[in-house]
Amino acid sequence: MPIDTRAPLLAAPEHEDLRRALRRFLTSAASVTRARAHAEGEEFDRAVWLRLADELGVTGLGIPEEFGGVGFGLTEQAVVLEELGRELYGGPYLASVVLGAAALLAAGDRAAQEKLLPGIAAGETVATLAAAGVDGEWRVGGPTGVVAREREGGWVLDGSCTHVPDATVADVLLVLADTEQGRGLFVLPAGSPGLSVADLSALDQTRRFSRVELRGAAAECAGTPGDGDRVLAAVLDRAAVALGAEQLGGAARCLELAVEYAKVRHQFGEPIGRFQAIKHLCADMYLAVESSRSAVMFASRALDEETAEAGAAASLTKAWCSDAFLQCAGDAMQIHGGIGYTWECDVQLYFKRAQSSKHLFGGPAHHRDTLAARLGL
Amino acid sequence: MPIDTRAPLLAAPEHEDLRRALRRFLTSAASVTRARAHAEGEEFDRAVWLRLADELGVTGLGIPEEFGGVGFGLTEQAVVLEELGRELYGGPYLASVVLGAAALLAAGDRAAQEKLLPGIAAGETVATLAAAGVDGEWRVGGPTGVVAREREGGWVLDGSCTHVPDATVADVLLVLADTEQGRGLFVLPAGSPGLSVADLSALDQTRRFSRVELRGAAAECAGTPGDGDRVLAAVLDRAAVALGAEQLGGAARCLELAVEYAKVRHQFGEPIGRFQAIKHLCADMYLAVESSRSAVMFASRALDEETAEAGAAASLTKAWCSDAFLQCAGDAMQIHGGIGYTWECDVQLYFKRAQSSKHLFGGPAHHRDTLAARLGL
Amino acid sequence: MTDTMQYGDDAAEEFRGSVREWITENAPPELTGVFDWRTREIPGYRVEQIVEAKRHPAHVEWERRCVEGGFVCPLWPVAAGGRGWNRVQKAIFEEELHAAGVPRIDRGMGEFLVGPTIVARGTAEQQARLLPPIISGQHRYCQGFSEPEYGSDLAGLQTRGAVDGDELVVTGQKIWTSGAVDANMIFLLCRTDPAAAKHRGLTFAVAEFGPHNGFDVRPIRQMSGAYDFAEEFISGARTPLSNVIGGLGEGWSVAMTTLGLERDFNLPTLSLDFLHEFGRMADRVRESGRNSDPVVRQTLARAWSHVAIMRMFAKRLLADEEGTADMVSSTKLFWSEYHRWVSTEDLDLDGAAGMLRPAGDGYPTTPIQDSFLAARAATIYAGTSQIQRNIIAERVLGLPR
Amino acid sequence: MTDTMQYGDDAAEEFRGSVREWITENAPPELTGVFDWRTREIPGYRVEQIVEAKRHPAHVEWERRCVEGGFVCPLWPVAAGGRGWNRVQKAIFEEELHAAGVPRIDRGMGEFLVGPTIVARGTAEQQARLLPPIISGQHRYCQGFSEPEYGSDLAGLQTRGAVDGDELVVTGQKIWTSGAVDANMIFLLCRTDPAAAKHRGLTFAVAEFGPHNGFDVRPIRQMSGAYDFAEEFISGARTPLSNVIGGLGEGWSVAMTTLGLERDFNLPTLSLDFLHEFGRMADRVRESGRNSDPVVRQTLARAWSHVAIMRMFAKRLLADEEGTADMVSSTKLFWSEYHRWVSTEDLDLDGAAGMLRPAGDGYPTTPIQDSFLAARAATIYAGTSQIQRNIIAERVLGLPR
Repeated sequence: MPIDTRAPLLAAPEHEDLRRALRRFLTSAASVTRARAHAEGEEFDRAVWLRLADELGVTGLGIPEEFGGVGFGLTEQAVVLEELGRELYGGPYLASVVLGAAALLAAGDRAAQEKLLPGIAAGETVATLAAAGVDGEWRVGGPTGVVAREREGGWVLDGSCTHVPDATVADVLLVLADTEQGRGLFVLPAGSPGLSVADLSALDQTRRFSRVELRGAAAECAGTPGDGDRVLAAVLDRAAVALGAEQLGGAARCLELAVEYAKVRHQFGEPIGRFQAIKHLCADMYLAVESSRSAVMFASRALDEETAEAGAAASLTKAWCSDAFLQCAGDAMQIHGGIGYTWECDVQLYFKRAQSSKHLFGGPAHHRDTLAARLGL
Repeated sequence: MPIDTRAPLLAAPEHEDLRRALRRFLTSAASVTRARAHAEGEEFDRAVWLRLADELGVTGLGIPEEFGGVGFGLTEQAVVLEELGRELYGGPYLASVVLGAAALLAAGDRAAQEKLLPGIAAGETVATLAAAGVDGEWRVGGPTGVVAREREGGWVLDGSCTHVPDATVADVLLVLADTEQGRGLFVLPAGSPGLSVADLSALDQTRRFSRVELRGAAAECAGTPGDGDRVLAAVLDRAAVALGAEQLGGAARCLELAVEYAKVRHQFGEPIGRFQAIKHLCADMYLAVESSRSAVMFASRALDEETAEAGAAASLTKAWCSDAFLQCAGDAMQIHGGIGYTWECDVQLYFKRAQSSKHLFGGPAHHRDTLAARLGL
Repeated sequence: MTDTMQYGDDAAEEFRGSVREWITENAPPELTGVFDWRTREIPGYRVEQIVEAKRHPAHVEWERRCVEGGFVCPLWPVAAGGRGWNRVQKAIFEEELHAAGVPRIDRGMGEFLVGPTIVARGTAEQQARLLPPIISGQHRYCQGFSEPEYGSDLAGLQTRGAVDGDELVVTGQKIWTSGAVDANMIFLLCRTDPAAAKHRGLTFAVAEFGPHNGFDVRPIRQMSGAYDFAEEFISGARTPLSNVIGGLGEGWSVAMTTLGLERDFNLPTLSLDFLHEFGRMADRVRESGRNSDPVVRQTLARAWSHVAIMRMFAKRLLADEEGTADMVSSTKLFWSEYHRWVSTEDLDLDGAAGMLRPAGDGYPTTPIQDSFLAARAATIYAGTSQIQRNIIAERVLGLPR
Repeated sequence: MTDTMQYGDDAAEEFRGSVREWITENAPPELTGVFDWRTREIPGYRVEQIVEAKRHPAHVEWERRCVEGGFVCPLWPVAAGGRGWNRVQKAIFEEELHAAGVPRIDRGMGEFLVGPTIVARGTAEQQARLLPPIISGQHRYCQGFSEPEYGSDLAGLQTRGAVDGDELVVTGQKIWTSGAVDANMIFLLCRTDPAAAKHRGLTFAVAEFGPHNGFDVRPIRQMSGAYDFAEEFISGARTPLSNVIGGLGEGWSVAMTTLGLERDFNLPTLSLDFLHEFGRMADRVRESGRNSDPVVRQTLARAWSHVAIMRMFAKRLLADEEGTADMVSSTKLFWSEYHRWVSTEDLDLDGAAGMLRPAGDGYPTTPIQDSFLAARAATIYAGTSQIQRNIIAERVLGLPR
């Protein structure tokens, strides 16, 4: 497959303005210290979320203007996700703005879009998507644990779904469910009768996952029953790149933490950053970060422009950034020595996030195999 | 599969005596300098070969006493192969003493054994085995390019076989050929009518391979037609470990060359061996060498004692030592810098031997898959 | 006889038979069900889990029988209350215990570090007074060497020791104290002569450990949620001068004796534990049908290869007591890097399911997650992988410092 | 306009259209069949193969048209005979040539190193006299910097330059001279003031190259069998003082100018060549049916990922001329380590068949074997991977020296 040589590439100056503003905000209002508090049980801070939406405008970035958004694409959202990833931000950006909005846009149900997207764009509605299979894997055509039946002109859902991100704070749930015509996308508000949501204990405590139980819960169908796998496929490519951008941010922050520590920590009378072994670990981390950045730039642009290699680029990005983030988090830990694997050290939070994100939306080996298929192999 | 915990392990003092004597001999009479001359066209030095047989007694080491050998096993031969591998010795030890003798012993044809093994043990008869498939892969059940037909109480061979080691210097050829009863092992002397042997151009010039053509060449069947795959399987396990031992020797020598060079080569006013990057490359090479040594000790003993894990140990050893040798040769080259990839530098000879040996008798991925099967996976 | 015993020879096999018989006769049958003792040497178990398992009546009974039978601290000289075994005997004993699925009763740092140091450097009085309570389990030691700014670099440590009458009074701070949770004794290094050069003026002493003696112990929580290490703020901890080993100001030399003993590695047992762990991974792969995936097969083949080689390293170490110093860094590097790799692969096999932990307070994890997290510590403690590579390059290969 | 052109913007695409049109009209159709020009930037081709391909009449004709059309040394200023293109234009031109399967007519070190050095540091007279013969192809340069004991460490070089009347007389030894096979000119550094401090007293000069001028050229055979480099013993080579660039004793500073130009990297083209190479590997895998082997699929996915990322690195470099110095070490490290890995995987796909070479004298090899062997040089030349990592750590990340 040719790799497109045409697309302009440089992050626009506006991206850098957004990045700076966001970094300033996160450092003061939603740094990794807050992520740690959130991990240890602090509730979701809706005020910060609304400031992200209002002051920074990041929730509407990828939503078309006709639905109250700014009408940009993944290229711009990638900047946001990278910054959120740097601080392990625990809010529902991935759940609501990436998964939720992408699913609604892909499903193409105008009424549902008009009803929900403006709220998502404004940050007032938090959405999430329940689409993992019973084993927690998000895969097109995989087994689903929810069944939708038509009843009295509407639909009723039964079953359960695991690995639903941020479901406890969501105002609206999108659920992929089996119908007689194939899988379809369904919408129901939080608090619906028959719907229950329970947080799961996660390796990575900075991102919350839930189990959603449905017992005769009424829902509306968004789009066409039977079209769910197509919707999920479109969502998953975007989710892969979005998560890749978030992983890039985490990897970059791990490199910074490692370099900062290597400059100040002395052993044998020298800063450990003077030892070539530490230098070379850091240099390889830098390469992992910058190659991940290249992958994210490539894939987000390719998806926005719907080029022929968009799918391959998405698979590449999820596989590559997953490996890069774990490498950087692990090496940052190694460079920190004993301190690195203590509960108090932030590096361990990144390390757990890295291993966990690696398996969200499909692991690296899965994505490489998909990439091979997309290359015609 | 349990790993046997019982077998005694230490190399006996006699092994070390043999190693020292052999190293002394090779350093003076058959060092890598001779291997280079051999690579550039010098003929096989039969005088050196006979001294190896007479003075060092290495050719008869693994052959039972009743056939004129010493009656030791692979454990002792591994010492010899390691030393030969250190100097990239170009003579037919692997061909004659490992492949040839092992094939005759496995085939169990008493008459053939009595006729040929004493000569092989004494070094007076050089044997080799033609058993690669048409693609050069030595695999049980793989396609063979030779057909054997019964005629007038004997057998006649037609076809060709590639990747035959040292066939141009062999006095007798053992050939695996298809019969109506399945594959069988056949014996014919060099110079037989209808037999022609042509050297192949090899990536590794220090080991000679030939293509053997057979046009109605008369041969005797050793053992039972149809038993050839069993014979080949037995030979290949021994060959895998023997080659592993040779690779271990090459890897160990590459480490020595790298360390010696790192001590004397100065850049920026220091010996490069003082740089941590060079130190760590060397430390990892040391681990590759010593882990290979462990593998060879494990597998040679397991085959000699026919323990349950013998097959797994053989596969492990070929895969492991292949990777280790290429790592050590490649890193030795990197440490040598520009000099390392010149024709004049011995390191390149080891590098080519490493890549080539990696694919002789099956590559690492093949052996790992076989290992998995042998572990019941 | 035992001094010349070779691993695997007739004398060794006879020994194996005798200890196996004793184990069969004495191990309480229900002990195997209390805990998976076959993997306890692998990083990943929490001290508190093991402490709890040791409270089980079957373990208490087993411990009693081992003490009575003289199977505790068996490497110690007979005069010190041990059996005077060599390493081969200890390895064979542990192999048989592993086969039986029951633990060796060990005394941790008391057995491996403090006891042998006292045997080597202590007076007869100290030996008579301090060794028996280690064997009986009455004294449980932790190690007080590392300080916050001096991890790998001991010679600079700052904790002070002042002589006050016939007592030593210790003030300062220690960190990375493993076993502190369960310890009631500590062996430590302190600086008794601040005027002396860096590695002089240090003193090695044992002391009662706990808040009653000025040790403010603050457990350090690891990322696994476990508290396997602690930090101590030491304010005026007292110990009689008779608890100084090797004499005042001789601490550096005594500590070097102790650190040399860290080479009394447990690779024979560890490699069996890794083999057991591999078996569990292979079983999971077979059960899930993933053994037909060629990528997974490659991974499992690599894993078994490492374990088999590790097992062989152990045998080489046992067979060649003299040359072992050269290989200790190599084997530590080999197993810790292997475990970092394999524990990640193992958790990866769980895919998205591995993202979730068991429910419960206090960050409980699955054994596979525990292993994954703890493996990251093993490439750091007892000398990082970087330091092991330095040692190999300089001490074994002779590259210039 | 071209100064503000962004890769991919309208101006760039208009430019692309115009060069494409010119190429279509001027490239001799049979030229594509002469050589696989699409992979010529990848380490692995032998200088002699390329030299031979350049003798083909179609190439001679193409070269003539490119010279006449002003498409040679296009990055040079117009006053120097170039086109004054920026890097984006050069990259687009090369992409279009790559798409058409024809080579850019380059002048090697004359174009990339000597010419720009003379433009920056030479006099008007030197520019007028020395630049045109580079464009015409009359002067073919090689580089005389490295010496046997001073590879990465230039400041210590020993080759002497003595002023004799209006000439400089050079005596000494140089090594790793690439392009020496085909060169008739050399640019070199020599020590004209042995009394001065290490990096002072050096002089940069150009000279006629060959035995007629005291250069005893001894080609160095590489392990691939090719002779891409040479060593020279220099005895009394003469060059007029008017060939000294930047003045006597200013060589260090001029050489730094030249070495800075080595950063005029070719990643845009190189990444296309790697993509082409990947395509050939993928085709072989498909033809052999091995594309259904999951292990092979993982390998190919990794390979394409590297190439796609390399392509993106190239675009980032083109888009951001200021920040490029930070990334040059990274991209060199990335592609050379990638190629070392992928060329081994590529040869491994041939299995036992890859053990054999084509028949013939002088160690002929297959393109895959060539790549495998040459890839080992690329992690060494122009700064080893170790040196690139040092540079990244110190200059980009700011770790202490």
